[in-house]
Amino acid sequence: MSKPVRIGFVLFAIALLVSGAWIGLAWAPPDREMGHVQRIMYMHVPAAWMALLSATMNFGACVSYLWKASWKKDAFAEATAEVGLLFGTIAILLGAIWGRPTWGVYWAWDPRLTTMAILLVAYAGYLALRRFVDDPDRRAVWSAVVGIIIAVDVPVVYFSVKWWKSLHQVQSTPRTVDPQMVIALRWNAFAFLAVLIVFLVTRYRIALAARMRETTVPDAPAGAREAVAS
Amino acid sequence: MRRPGLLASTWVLFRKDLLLEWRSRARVNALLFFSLATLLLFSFALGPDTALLRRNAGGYLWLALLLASVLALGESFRVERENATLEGLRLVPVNARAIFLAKAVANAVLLAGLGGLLVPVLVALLDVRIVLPVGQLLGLILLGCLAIAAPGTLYGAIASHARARDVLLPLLLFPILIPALVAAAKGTALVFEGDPMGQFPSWVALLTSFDLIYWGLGVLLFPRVVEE
Amino acid sequence: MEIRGPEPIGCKNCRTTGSLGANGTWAACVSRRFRTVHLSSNDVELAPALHLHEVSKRYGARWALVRVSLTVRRGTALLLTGHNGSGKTTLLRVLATAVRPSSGKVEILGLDAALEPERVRAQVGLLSHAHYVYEDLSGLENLLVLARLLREPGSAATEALERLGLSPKDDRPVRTYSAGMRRRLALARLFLKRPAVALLDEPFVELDPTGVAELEARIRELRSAGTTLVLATHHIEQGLQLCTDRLHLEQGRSIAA
Amino acid sequence: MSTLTLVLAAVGEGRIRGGWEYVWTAYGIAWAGISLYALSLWARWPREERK
Repeated sequence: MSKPVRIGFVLFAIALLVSGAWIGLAWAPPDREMGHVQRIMYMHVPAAWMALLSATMNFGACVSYLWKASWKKDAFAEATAEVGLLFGTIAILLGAIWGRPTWGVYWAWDPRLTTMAILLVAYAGYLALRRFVDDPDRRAVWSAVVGIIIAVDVPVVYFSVKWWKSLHQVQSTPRTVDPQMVIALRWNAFAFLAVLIVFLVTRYRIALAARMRETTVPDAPAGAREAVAS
Repeated sequence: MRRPGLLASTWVLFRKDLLLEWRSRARVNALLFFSLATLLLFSFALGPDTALLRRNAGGYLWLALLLASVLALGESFRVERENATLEGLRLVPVNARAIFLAKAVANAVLLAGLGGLLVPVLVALLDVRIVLPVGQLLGLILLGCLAIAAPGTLYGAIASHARARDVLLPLLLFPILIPALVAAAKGTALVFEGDPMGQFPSWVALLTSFDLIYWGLGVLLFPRVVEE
Repeated sequence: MEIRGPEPIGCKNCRTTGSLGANGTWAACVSRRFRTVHLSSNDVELAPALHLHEVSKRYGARWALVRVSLTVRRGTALLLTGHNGSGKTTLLRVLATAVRPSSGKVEILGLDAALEPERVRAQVGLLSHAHYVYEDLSGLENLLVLARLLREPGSAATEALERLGLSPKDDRPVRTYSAGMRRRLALARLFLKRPAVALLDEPFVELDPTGVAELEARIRELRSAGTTLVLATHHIEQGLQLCTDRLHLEQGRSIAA
Repeated sequence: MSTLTLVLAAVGEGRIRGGWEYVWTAYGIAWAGISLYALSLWARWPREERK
């Protein structure tokens, strides 16, 4: 991508985000049950979606890396984990804030929020592992293994938490709500998607540049030649 | 040159791991007293309400085992790191899956033994009654320890060669073990409290599927971990 | 029987090895794409013991090896010299497939180390700083584990111990051994395995003069059995007596001497 | 009556009135998170590419 296209896309993402905030805060009507608190959903749900999307992409990158190693896949895995952690954190914080007026408590051990919290700790471990291993090859393979294990754990965690305690009844997908709310949610979902793309691409390039710095072989010295012992 | 097969190598290495544990039984004893101390600490931290303690006994058992497992796993890879013996095995060459299976089974056996020893302590200390058949409890403990051992061995091998390994192992291991912890602790609580709703089998099923998933993943991924 | 090798195509990656084809013809046709190695038995027999092409290895921010190329014929004893940190140990570990090079190609006895590490490892023995022995087991127990993994009888373990002057009846754990005894035990592992390529990393350190003399005798035994030898040491006089060739490393780069 | 008790009372009625402070906090956190992360990306951008 050329530089003007990149800058243009960044501006586009910002515009989507700003307009999305206006739509969510002012244009969309308040919910019959939850009143204005419902507006938190326009940020919370897209953030959660982006976190899950990042986790899925991380899983894909990890599997693909073990299939055939490449620094690009490793860099992409690093980017998805970090950006996913960001969106996941936002989603959890917003979920807790939404829970306070709705459920009366910040944390109600709702299976989806709890799974997300466990996932965040797991990805924090993933990123810590990446930081604590210096050898790029080892780091790439080991973090790919850890990434696969975390991703495989997600449904198991979800089921176990659901069985352990279930509180979450209302499914907040567009189908159950007012058309204006659907538009607000979709608009913000696309805004977050644009931001996600900007973040992923940027973080990926940072990671790839770091990999290249780590793995470029210095030139052979002048006068070095092959040794043949016979 | 003919090499021993997967099961034969696993058997050789498993006996080696058990022998090592037996030789360093002072450390194993220390592990036992560590988990006893954690049980005591839970009781003290949560006050003298015996009814509450009895109700939470299943959770204490698994928390004690989980904390002990981090030490046991760290120790089992410290022994291998001392003279780079893991690399030595790899260069023999030994099938990496045999290394994984032997280590994971040895760790599971160690933890299950520890769990078995903790049960009478729970009975005596917290006045716990074993309502369901004891065999079910022992089976649950074995399943739970298998669940800890498979990802634990995989992560132990990774963490033992990273910086800050003592922090890294629990940080990586604990989040993914939550389903196993939930299933094992709930199942144990049912053993202690009785199971009028017949929920015990579903927790066992959850634990079993966790075991199958992670033993499969371990066998699949461990060679990649030690190859680097 | 006259052995007629295939066309001297040499190493796919480097033309320099092609010159080897003139007298000792060998060819390894490696298809990376299908992850298979096509080698006729003649090829494997004629391939050089060790062949490195532009091998580099990076540890953290430091390059331990920089584009090292090397060919060692069978039966050669190569002396590896260089200051501390010049890359000797890394080179030996790359040859033993203990570490994968960051870039470059390694072939041991005509086998690609990246594609067939198991087959390479079966033929290579590394005497490393880490002795690969369990501290809590006795010398014999350590060797018995290795013997079982190699499908050797238990008597082979006893023999190897006795050959190195260690008593199989000694049931003290390795933890109580002196440095010299550990070194002997590590060598006993090597003798138990009987590799076609023996890589010795600083075998003389921590040994008393009698130990050094004994070790030299053992190394000569290996040599006379046709083992290809790579010996990295600071004891250059001893090394030169044992070896036929010498490679000097400086800061991870090879300076043939 | 404080806002909190008002809100809690509203929960009992099944309809939540007000609650704008929660909304503003939530949007603030989302925006702050995104902007701070963007800032950190800018700070980490490799220098040879920034030219």
